[in-house]
Amino acid sequence: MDESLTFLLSIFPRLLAAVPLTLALTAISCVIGNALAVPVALARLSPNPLLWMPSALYILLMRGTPLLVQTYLIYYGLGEVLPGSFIQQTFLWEYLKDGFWYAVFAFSLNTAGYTGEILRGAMSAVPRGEIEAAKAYGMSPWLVLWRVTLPRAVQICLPAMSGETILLLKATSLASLITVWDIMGTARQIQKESYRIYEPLIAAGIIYIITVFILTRLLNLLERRINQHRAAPQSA
Amino acid sequence: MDTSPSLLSLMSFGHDGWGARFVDGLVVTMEVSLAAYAVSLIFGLLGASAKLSPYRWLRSIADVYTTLVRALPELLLLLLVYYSGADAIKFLLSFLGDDYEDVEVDPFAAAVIALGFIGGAYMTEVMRGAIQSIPVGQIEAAKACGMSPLLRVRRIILPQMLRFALPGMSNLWLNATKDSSLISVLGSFQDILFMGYRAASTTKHYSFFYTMTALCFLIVTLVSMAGIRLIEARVNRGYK
Amino acid sequence: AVEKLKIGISSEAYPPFSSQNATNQWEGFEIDLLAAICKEMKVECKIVSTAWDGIIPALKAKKIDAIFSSMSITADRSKVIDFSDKYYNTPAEIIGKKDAPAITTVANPDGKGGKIANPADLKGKSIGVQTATIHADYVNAYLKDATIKVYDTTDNHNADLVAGRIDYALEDSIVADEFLKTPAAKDLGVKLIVPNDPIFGTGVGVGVRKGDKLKDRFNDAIKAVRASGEYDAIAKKYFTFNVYGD
Amino acid sequence: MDTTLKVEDLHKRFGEAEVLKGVSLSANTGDVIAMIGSSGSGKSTLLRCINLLEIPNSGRVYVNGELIRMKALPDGTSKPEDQKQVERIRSKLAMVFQSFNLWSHRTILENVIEAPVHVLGVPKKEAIERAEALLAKVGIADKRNFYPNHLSGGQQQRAAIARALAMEPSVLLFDEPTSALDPELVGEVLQVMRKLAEEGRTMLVVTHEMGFARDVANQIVFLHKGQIEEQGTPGEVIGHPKSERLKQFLSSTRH
Amino acid sequence: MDTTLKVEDLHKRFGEAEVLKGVSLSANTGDVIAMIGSSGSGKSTLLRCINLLEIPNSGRVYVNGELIRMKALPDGTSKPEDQKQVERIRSKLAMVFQSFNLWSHRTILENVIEAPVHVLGVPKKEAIERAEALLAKVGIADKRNFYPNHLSGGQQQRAAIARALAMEPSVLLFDEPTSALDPELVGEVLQVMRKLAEEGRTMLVVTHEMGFARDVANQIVFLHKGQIEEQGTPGEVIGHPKSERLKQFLSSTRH
Ligand SMILES: Nc1ncnc2c1ncn2[C@@H]1O[C@H](COP(=O)(O)OP(=O)(O)OP(=O)(O)O)[C@@H](O)[C@H]1O
Ligand SMILES: Nc1ncnc2c1ncn2[C@@H]1O[C@H](COP(=O)(O)OP(=O)(O)OP(=O)(O)O)[C@@H](O)[C@H]1O
Ligand SMILES: [Mg+2]
Ligand SMILES: [Mg+2]
Repeated sequence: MDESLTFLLSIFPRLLAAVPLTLALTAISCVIGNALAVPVALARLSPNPLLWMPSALYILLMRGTPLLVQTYLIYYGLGEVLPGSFIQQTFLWEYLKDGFWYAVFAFSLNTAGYTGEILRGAMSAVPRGEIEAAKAYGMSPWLVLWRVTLPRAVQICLPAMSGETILLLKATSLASLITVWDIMGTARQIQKESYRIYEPLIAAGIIYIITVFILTRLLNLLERRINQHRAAPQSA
Repeated sequence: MDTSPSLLSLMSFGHDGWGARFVDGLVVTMEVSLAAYAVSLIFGLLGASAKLSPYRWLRSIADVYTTLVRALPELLLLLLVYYSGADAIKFLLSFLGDDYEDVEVDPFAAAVIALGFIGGAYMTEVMRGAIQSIPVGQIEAAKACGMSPLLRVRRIILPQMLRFALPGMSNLWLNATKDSSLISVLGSFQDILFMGYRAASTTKHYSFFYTMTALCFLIVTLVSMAGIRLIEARVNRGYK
Repeated sequence: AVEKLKIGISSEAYPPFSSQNATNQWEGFEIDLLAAICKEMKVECKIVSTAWDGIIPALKAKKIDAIFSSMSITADRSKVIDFSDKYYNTPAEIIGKKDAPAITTVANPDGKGGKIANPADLKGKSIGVQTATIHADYVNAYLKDATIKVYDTTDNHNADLVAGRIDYALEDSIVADEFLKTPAAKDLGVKLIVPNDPIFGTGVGVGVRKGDKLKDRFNDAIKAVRASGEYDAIAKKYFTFNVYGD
Repeated sequence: MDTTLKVEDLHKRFGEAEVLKGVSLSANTGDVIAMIGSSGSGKSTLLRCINLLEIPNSGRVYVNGELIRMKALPDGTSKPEDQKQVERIRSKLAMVFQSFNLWSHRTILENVIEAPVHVLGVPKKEAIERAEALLAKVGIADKRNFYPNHLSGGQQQRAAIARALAMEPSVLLFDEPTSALDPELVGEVLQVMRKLAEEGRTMLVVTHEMGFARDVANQIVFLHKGQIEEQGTPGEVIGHPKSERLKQFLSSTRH
Repeated sequence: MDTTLKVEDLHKRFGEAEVLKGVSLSANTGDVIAMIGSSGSGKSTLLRCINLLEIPNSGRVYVNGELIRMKALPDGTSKPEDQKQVERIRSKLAMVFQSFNLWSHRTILENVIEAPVHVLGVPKKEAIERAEALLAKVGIADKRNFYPNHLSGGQQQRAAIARALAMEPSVLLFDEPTSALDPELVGEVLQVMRKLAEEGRTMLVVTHEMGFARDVANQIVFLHKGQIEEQGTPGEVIGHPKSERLKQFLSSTRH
């Protein structure tokens, strides 16, 4: 037991070293993904088949295939076609070697699919009267979206969206597939090196708890801020 | 990559083809994810009710549940439930006598409970948000008619909540089909994702088999989404 | 009744040592060797396929009795489980583009007379290794000047070698040779058979629970199959060289 | 006569603002009380406190002589002691909301039968028959399969009235039940309410229709800034207002 | 005089039901048109068609002489040809909704300044000053930092009126703007509207207040089952109704 505790403490520095990368990966993908989610949701809601069909297909592909497979195909799939192509001669290649940007790419696209679907639902649940009022005062579609639909939709789906963010934080471990080692990836490295299964997971768990705790606190604050108009919690 | 005819034969159902294995994997995946999702619905409903209850202690428990379970690595929780769960049961049974040495936790049940417990934490938040989005007046009207809390939940809150929760819930369902791959750790199951990996690592045709895996998931997703569309159309009837 | 043993084998394929084919049959050098060893021990062995992450907990929870899955014996791991004596030990090699210069060796700076891959040859180059392997330990110890890229599987760094994202890879020679036979590796070749080194440890052993007497029985059985020539007969089916190592 | 509804010294605060400052009133069986008062004076809040949609900060409510038991909480607020009692009492107190609050996921007919079937346990077939009769009475029988969002304002209001009547409650709480109706319909709905009064149901009606207050109500309550400023028969209150505030309020009604 | 608002042969169907069956009307600058009619006759739908919240199935709408251009779609419906034009016109047509439709995520003050600031580009400071004046005018200045859900019905309605006035529109579309108000406030709000009329703003007001129709409007339109049954000056329409339906409708108003 004691020995196991010493071991647990000894691996913290290595795991903590992976925190910046994990946070960077999550934060960048989250920002890009959520930003992309808006046009995805909008296109999905459009009556124009040229918009909603591609969007529906996109959402289907992103939600319909495992992130692991997406990440693999984006990185190694590209690796299969690239050899001998002119790209390897260009400056781009330096970047295309680095797994990090592939991970950002894959995770952003994936989040955009999941969050896009959530946002679509929330946008169509915004009370129609409030949107009509905005239109009736001459707001352009963009202004309606920006001032009324989006804030109200985010109010509706923030809890679901924060879940997606946490899922993303944890999904970054898939990036170890493409040489990007986040907290969880590092924990699994340690597992394999030491044949200790629980200690690295527990250590990683502690770091995740702190991270998620801070994250949910921030999200709760945000939620409270944008939900001021509601009365005290509704009893179910 | 090889030429496609020989690649496709890798997916055949014959002696050297992995088709039958993919079907096996798909069955495992569907069984586990369906059961786990059902469990997560229960946990989610309980969690959301607790989060919205007037009792502070219930709310605190639910907060700890969602924070902790969403934070901890799924693998850790799964291993804990699966291995320590057995120990805990054995420990409890040991008070009854000592011929319970060989109690086995049914791997399927353990996997399903563990995954459902994890999914339930995410479900809790989705449902809480959805319930809070129901216009207050709708619930007040139900109260004013003398509906009991349970009746209110069944007749007003659940149907109206679905409208807000469905996108989040469908995301969680699709996640569940993929998260079920975690259970391959327990050795007793080889789900579709794992089967794809096994086929790929045995034959070295990674991209091909991963694409096949993705196709299987796509089919599952297409079917799911058709079902979700139906439910969605139903819950949105009065709002167009 | 015959004693029954549950043997855990990682369900991730590791040809030609162990893999489960499309009809769910186990095949490979380790599978045949295991059969011989079990016969020698007069036990009935049942293979339990277990994902790597669950294999140690399964051993500890007595869901399996031993692990027979190409586990390299290292000091760190010996703190957690016990290992039998080695039952095979294969050298490591560095592979890279055919037209890249071969890698030379230099004396090990520890001055004990061993030789290592020449760090100067790898300076500024990138080299891929699989995480948590003796190969990763090796590059971390001796080849710090190279850009080390850590992969989760050998197959993945091999794929990146083909893609040109890395210049070299250090891996088990048997796995490497199998890979070099595939069409994808047509531009690749062996750059150095790495001289043996203490870091590579003593080879691959059977993993058992700490303090389990099973360890001695496996040791005896391994000795017996080696002595009877059965080991070499099996090895010849798979390899053209001495897989036991010396 | 029995006191069907009695309210004693009700106080309600929202944050700093005290919205009800000690309101007491009582209604006997068959009484029709019209509550008038300017916007924001606390009329809706009073109705909502009576069936405990808002928890009063203090005060007592009796329905059919039965006190709704409250218990004080350590933080200074209070809550109902017995949830079952509250439900039982609420099922006898039907309410028509100012903003209707029809259930938007159910059709009009389903809205009307919902509570009778699930709260009172009326057989569905019977509930439907009664609901159809009620919908015909308020003139929207042809809209029975529409969803609330597809109805005009007046149609929604009538549906809300039908929903309340379907409970056959002993006390009816109406919050401006004719606000969205045209004069013709106002007349009809008031007719329905008059009939209910004759049937002996007790009613508490927030209204701006002085005509109704004068003709149907047997008691008028004038609420001002959370207090009952004046109270009495229509003749007294409308005919001979005493307080300045009431005089001013009445002067503006063009009647 | 200029025709500020002109509607020609407007038709609107919901599924099978034809709700507007060819409505035409026109208003000159400064005109106040009162629209009366029974519940479900299509009054709200007509207002909503004028600012294109509902797309009419056919017909033309002119604002300040400018035709809102529509284009027919292959599936038999139509849609506005130029979204920019629609926005420009809507910003001149302020509407008060029957169900208020205040933005629930913004305070009352924010509701009122929202469109002036973001649509008209009024500087925020100026918008706030004007908004506060308007809120004071309708008597809810003290509620400016409340969210709509925390207001009484009448307060919400007044906030909705203030929000419309803040646009300083040339045409005002009011859908029962006094339904939730007490008689005293009704008088005050009608006063405000009268003043707007004097300022030369054009108004189309759906109302059940015959007093208002008679005193303020210079034209009354009686809508019945989606058609204009009668139309004229208050004297003509109220004083000398021709159609049976209108006679019946008026007889029930106790004025
Ligand atoms: N979205 C819709 N779908 C179907 N029918 C509708 C829809 N909206 C309105 N209607 C129908 O159109 C008719 C006219 O509605 P409208 O709201 O214009 O009436 P109104 O004259 O404003 O009545 P009120 O005075 O009650 O507000 C009603 O019978 C209503 O049921
Ligand atoms: N949830 C709340 N939070 C804060 N203040 C509130 C809340 N609900 C109501 N109020 C305030 O309480 C006062 C009384 O509201 P109430 O709805 O009872 O008025 P009312 O008499 O029904 O008015 P109206 O005739 O306009 O409907 C109002 O000033 C309102 O702003
Ligand atoms: Mg009110
Ligand atoms: Mg209307």
